[in-house]
Amino acid sequence: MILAATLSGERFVFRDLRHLLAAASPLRSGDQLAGLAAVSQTERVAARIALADLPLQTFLEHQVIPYEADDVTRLILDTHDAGAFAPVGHMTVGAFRDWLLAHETDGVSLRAVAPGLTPEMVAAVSKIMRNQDLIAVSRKIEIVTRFRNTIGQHGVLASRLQPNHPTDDLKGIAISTLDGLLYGCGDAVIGINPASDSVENGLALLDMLETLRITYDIPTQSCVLTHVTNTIEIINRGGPVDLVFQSIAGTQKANEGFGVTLGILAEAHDAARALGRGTCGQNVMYFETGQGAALSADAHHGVDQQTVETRAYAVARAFDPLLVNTVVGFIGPEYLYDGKQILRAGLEDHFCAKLLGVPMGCDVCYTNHAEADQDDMDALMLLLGAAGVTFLIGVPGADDIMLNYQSLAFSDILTTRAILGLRPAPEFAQWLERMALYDPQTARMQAPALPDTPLSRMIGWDS
Amino acid sequence: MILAATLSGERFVFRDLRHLLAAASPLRSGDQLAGLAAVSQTERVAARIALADLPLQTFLEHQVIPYEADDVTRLILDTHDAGAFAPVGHMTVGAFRDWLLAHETDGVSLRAVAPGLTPEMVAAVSKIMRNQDLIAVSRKIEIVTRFRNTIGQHGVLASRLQPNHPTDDLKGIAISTLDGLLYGCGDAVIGINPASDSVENGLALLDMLETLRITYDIPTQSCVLTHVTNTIEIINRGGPVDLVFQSIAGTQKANEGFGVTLGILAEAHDAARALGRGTCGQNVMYFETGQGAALSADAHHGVDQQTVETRAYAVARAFDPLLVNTVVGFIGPEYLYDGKQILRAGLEDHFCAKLLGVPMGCDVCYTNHAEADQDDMDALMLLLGAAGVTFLIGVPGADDIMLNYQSLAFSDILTTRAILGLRPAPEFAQWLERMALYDPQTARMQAPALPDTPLSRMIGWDS
Amino acid sequence: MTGLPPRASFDRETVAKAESGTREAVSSGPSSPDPWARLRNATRARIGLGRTGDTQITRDVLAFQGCHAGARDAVHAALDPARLAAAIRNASPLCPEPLVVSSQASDRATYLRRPDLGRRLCRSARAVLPRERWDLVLVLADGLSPRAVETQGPALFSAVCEALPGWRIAPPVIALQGRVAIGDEIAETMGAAFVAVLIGERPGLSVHDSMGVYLTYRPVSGTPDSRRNCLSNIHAHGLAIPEACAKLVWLLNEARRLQTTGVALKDRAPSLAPSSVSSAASSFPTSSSPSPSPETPHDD
Amino acid sequence: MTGLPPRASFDRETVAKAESGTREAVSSGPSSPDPWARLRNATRARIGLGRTGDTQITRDVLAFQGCHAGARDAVHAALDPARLAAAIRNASPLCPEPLVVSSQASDRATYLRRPDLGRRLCRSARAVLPRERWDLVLVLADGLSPRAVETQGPALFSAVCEALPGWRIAPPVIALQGRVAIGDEIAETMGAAFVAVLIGERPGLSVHDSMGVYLTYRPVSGTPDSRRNCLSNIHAHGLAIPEACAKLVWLLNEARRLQTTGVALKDRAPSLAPSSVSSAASSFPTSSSPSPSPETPHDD
Ligand code: B12
Ligand code: B12
Repeated sequence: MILAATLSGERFVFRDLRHLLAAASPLRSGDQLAGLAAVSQTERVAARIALADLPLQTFLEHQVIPYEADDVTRLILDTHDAGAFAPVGHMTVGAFRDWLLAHETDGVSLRAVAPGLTPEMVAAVSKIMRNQDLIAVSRKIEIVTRFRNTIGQHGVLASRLQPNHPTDDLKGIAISTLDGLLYGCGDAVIGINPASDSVENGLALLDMLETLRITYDIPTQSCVLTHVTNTIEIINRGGPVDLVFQSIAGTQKANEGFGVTLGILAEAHDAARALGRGTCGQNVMYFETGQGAALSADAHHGVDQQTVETRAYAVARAFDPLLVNTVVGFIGPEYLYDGKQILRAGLEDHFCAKLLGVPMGCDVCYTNHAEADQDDMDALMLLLGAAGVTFLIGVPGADDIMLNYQSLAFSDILTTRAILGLRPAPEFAQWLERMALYDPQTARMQAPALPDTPLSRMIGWDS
Repeated sequence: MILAATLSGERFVFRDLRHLLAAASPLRSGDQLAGLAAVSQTERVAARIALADLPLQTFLEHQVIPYEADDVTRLILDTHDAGAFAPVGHMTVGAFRDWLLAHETDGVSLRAVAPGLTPEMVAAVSKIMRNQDLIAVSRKIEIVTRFRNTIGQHGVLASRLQPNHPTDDLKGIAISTLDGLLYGCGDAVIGINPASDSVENGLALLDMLETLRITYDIPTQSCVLTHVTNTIEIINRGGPVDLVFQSIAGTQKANEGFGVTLGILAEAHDAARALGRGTCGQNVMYFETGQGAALSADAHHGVDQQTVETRAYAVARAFDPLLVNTVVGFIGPEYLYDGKQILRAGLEDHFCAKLLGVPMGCDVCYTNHAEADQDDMDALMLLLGAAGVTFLIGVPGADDIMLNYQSLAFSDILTTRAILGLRPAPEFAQWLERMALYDPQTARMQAPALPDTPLSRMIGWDS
Repeated sequence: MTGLPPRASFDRETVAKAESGTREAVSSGPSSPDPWARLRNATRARIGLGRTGDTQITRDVLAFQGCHAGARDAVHAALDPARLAAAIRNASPLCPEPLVVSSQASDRATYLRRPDLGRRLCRSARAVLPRERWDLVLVLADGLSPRAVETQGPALFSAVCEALPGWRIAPPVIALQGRVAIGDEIAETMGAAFVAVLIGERPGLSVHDSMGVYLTYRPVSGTPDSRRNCLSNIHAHGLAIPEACAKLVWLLNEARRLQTTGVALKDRAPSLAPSSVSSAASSFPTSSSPSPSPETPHDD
Repeated sequence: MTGLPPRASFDRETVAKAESGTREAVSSGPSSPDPWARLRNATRARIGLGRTGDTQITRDVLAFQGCHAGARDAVHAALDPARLAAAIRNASPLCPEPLVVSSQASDRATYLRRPDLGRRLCRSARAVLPRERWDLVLVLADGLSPRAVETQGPALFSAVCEALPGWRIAPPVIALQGRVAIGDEIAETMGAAFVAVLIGERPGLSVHDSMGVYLTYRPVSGTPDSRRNCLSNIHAHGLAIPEACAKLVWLLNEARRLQTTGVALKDRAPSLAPSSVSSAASSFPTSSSPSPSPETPHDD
């Protein structure tokens, strides 16, 4: 296999598939950190030309991480569906891009081919796609999942409501939750990152959300984003677990760094399904990923950060998740330097996941050590909205006071829905209407008239 | 008038209105070049706080460039409509932003208030608005103009077809024009920048476009973007002038640097209207602007580049233009350094123009000395599409072979329309349908089946 | 303009208040008391922002931007090792002179782009570190917020020393431009059984001086994070020093018993100030009888 | 996949062709001749790109990116004044030794961010410039494309000298990191009545070495652009040297007569190779009788 291309009279030869994929990636700080980035834009384009010419089949024959060394590689190959692959099996990466974008290739064909695609194929094609291509293809793909409501349909933009608190104060969290509900957020999940790792604490948080949900009959699901082994313990202790959360990555070693194995995930998946708490469906897993996690754990095996990230989606799809979330700017500038890199990575992650059949949402976010601001987030949230992202994350005023980074505000999700004509999950929209928060006539959330709505009474505005 | 604010325990005092406006602007290289940019992000936010607190009225009482010294200032004040201003006359800049964004403030109220607004008020409020705010307000405003078709309506995205050639070769230009028409571009205008400045040459180009237009009965207008004084001469010589083009800027001195005065523009306006060539309406002017032009001519009077740019829109609106175009990334990185600055400037320019009542389009573009690429353009074109931009510019393959910079490709305009559900100008859409290029059923442009369409025969594909 | 809650439009004083982080009631006049004011005692989250259209009012947008500018400055502040050493000595008069080491990241810009260098000890540092059979070494690292470890570090160090009378605790090590994993190499060099890295967490908009503690048993270079335990959000509005100390001590004792830290060691430390599930939940009336809830006093 | 015109999908050879700028027919096999191929003789514009869905096929997207990388390199290339001087001497053996000056922009990064410095002469430069009553000085500046002035500058210089036998033409001045307006200061210092600045225009994707000429009468620092005339796009596929020379000479003579350059001086120079309106327009059949148009040979 010769991996080479000539550009501007210069011949560029790439050592192996990993180096070719890395060199073809748009510039990002994480690949520079790993010493994998192309040294010039000319080399980068040459890599893309060579990559575009590679048959998709190559990725079934050559692995970026050996089968023997890594259980994620084994998962990818062992579950590969050759029948599904057939319609595109003869294509090069370049022709595959053209096929993805063609009008004739609709959502149905894309869903059908997904089990035949490997993460490396998908990552490869994303590298020769422009931002607009990533959006144009993603928006054709509809991945519908269900627990207590239905999300992922065309025209629906769901949201995770993230009411974190630095001491896990129950009342503080309840108040932030109410704040989010008043903006129509929380249909994807009401999900708390606990500051403390204790199981006791996780139980208390779940109990509180359960009371809230039942009291107001909210058609949504809750989650405490603690370690999967804690969640298993909570299930065993009879806690009201809707969704099992876990951070995952694209290599066995990186997952081990997170303290998880495919076996533990399977165990948790079974345990949560056995609870049978879903009313519309039984998608019970919630995963988070994000470019840089594997490299940061020194577990990337010389694979560029976008490709290794895409491998995490193969882990996710093995467990029929309700939600997968790329926390795109969360880790920091070491991996995604500025607004431009964050924006590109967000669109890549969303596209790659959707193409693999994974219900992808995004935490449109950045840290204070990165070169980014809310203007960059405005761009990404609207572009993801146009791309048909499954859900976005909302935090009171965009400021997570426990994780200490900036995500979207609840109002940002309202704005995204309004500008692009998107709606909350249908069951949740009906609930909002019942709570007099949503006016179906104007298709707008409305400020509750004090003290007339049940929700406003809930936080004692009439007292 | 004390212009000051305290932030993080530090007190920031601003010398005058110009310095306050400059310090409140998002970071851009042109303001750094002019020595006007805030020295820290903290100073910048303090300036915004002080600015938000300023009554709009201030801008009627204090001028950034003296009335006596500048005919643009005189134009602004002499045409100010106090009655239209009344509904917002009591507001601060901060309250004005809140009003602009409120649901109750609809397109009708925004159009009504426009004659009461000055460029400085509009520039000021833009500086305290996030990207999403700029989009959310712009899209409420509908500014409809007409010559041989109707553009600017909600749901319509028009385009200028720009078929330039380095030797003004007529056949070369004709071929590029056909290429654009096959993508459904050209409804805003078919506009050529001539490489040569000669009047003879301008006449030849106009004759060619006129032949094309009449032969195929295309409901659009043509333009040769030569200096206004050349166009006047062409009119006098009986040339088929639809639109008069001119680059304009926000100060008298900068306009003089372009070789124009308000008087010359008025003369040209009258001359073109007298031709009576419009069929749907008589908007006959086409202006171009862009941040940095005044500074580059050393004619900015210490005013930041975004504010002085906005003043150019006051010049434009005095002549009821059909089209105004901000050539946003065109001048180069000295004024807008990278994709982020270009994107922000594009949204600002569009918002400010629309709020002043000007039919704004955008040349989504960059030069090869700037830190930008097509991914940045993808973001800007889609965000402007969401903001309801009047038109975008398309060039064969995004590469202007005469002006030597990159704009959008015709296919980018197709993509923007497809992703956001936008249509060409209605008369033009009907023509496309007649030419069998547009399929109203799928709402898609279709590849002409060779050799069955008149347009494909036109370029000799069946020969 | 729609407003939820209805509020006066932008005025400078309220911005100043919001920006300064006093998230107390900011009401715009007697006619429209802010119904969120009372609730702000329970959380510093940006709840109940003013709404206009689908978005926030100017005041809240600018307050956010002010905080963002401040947080970015906090990242770039420098740790003064002499001042921190003095503060440690002050809090723990009996403690030996703190040792100062640097990572291989030579400056802040390098630190931010090269986490690998922030994890490695600068060559010359090894000489400074005395090797003995320590039970525990505490490392105070600037991390992403020098101010955090300056503010919270000395007090926690002193509390831990007091709470572990029988333990052989090494002199405190101040690590400049350090990441969590720098503790591994420090402890390995010194021969310590446990390392607790007290480190500045990324600064947020509402808190610039939050400290985290990462505990590792038998640390060696290359230890994965799954082999550590973490306490986070130690600051004035987060985990209090006494509670952080109690949790850390509980973890240390439990880790000694189990001979491990990391995912296998679950935090079951009794909470000093357990927040009450029922009190929070009871503040929601049931939807069938949505009656005004009694003014529930905040429980901490 | 829809394709207009129908083409085979991506293959490496066609990318290479497209990238190398040979915009000749790139057909994918005998079954699908590219109907645009013939038309590409008349323009190097990226016409007739392959379509898939609403966008371009991979081949054309990557060809664009390759050109973009090349154009960016061209901006950052450096002008070698010795080589340029030799080339000028070569083209115009009788011409005096070229003089070399620099602007106040010390390097390329500064040049790009500080156009004001690129317009001003570096202090030491004045000493180099001999003051005499010149009629015309020609300045060769790198501008945004050093290669442009290297490729087109010497030939145009020599043509102009030959075409203006009676004129007192100063020694050519090579200006490093120069903008158009640097010519004003140069001419003012030397006492020249006219300055013609031959300068590298911004490089484009399809042409990296396009030169512009800016002519100014009685230049002084601060002259506005409205007082200049411009010829642009002088390169192999643009304005040819003989034509550029003829236009410049026409403008010089006319400017002398009118005692001005700028908007008041309109280019009415007769074209050497007038392109024919009728021939281009006649290649469109009328829509009422859309008959195959005869193969019109391209007219230059
Ligand atoms: C950034 C971050 C991450 C990143 C780390 C990668 C990176 N390169 O930075 C990612 C997204 C991968 C991550 C993952 C997880 N994290 Co985390 N993370 C953080 C965060 C936001 C900032 C940490 C920081 O500023 N460190 C200081 C800098 C200067 O040091 P550093 O050396 O660069 O950072 C290292 C550590 O932060 C470490 N780390 C990160 N998270 C965790 C979690 C645990 C339990 C441990 C031991 C180490 C660890 O990874 C970094 C690289 O080695 C904190 C929240 C906070 N306010 O601090 C949460 C936090 C530390 N993480 C937390 C958790 C629970 C996790 C997960 C276990 C979630 C899960 N269920 O899978 C995973 C697994 C982490 C692991 N490797 O074992 C909790 C810990 C709770 C607790 N008291 O134990 C925190 C406090 C947030 C929370 N409340 O949810 N995390
Ligand atoms: C950038 C540019 C501009 C910018 C200049 C601002 C800036 N800071 O760069 C803006 C957008 C303001 C502009 C405006 C105009 N431009 Co212009 N511009 C260009 C462009 C694309 C690149 C110039 C370049 O690379 N210069 C080289 C660099 C290194 O030098 P510089 O010192 O930085 O640039 C100076 C000159 O370029 C000068 N300049 C720019 N345009 C013009 C036009 C004329 C007639 C003159 C005398 C000078 C001039 O302004 C710059 C700052 O002083 C060229 C196209 C090309 N391929 O070259 C057209 C070009 C030079 N412009 C042209 C025209 C017609 C105009 C306008 C007259 C249009 C109008 N009808 O108003 C105006 C007025 C310009 C004026 N000041 O008199 C024509 C000139 C045709 C001709 N043969 O005379 C060109 C060739 C493009 C075209 N074919 O349409 N332009």
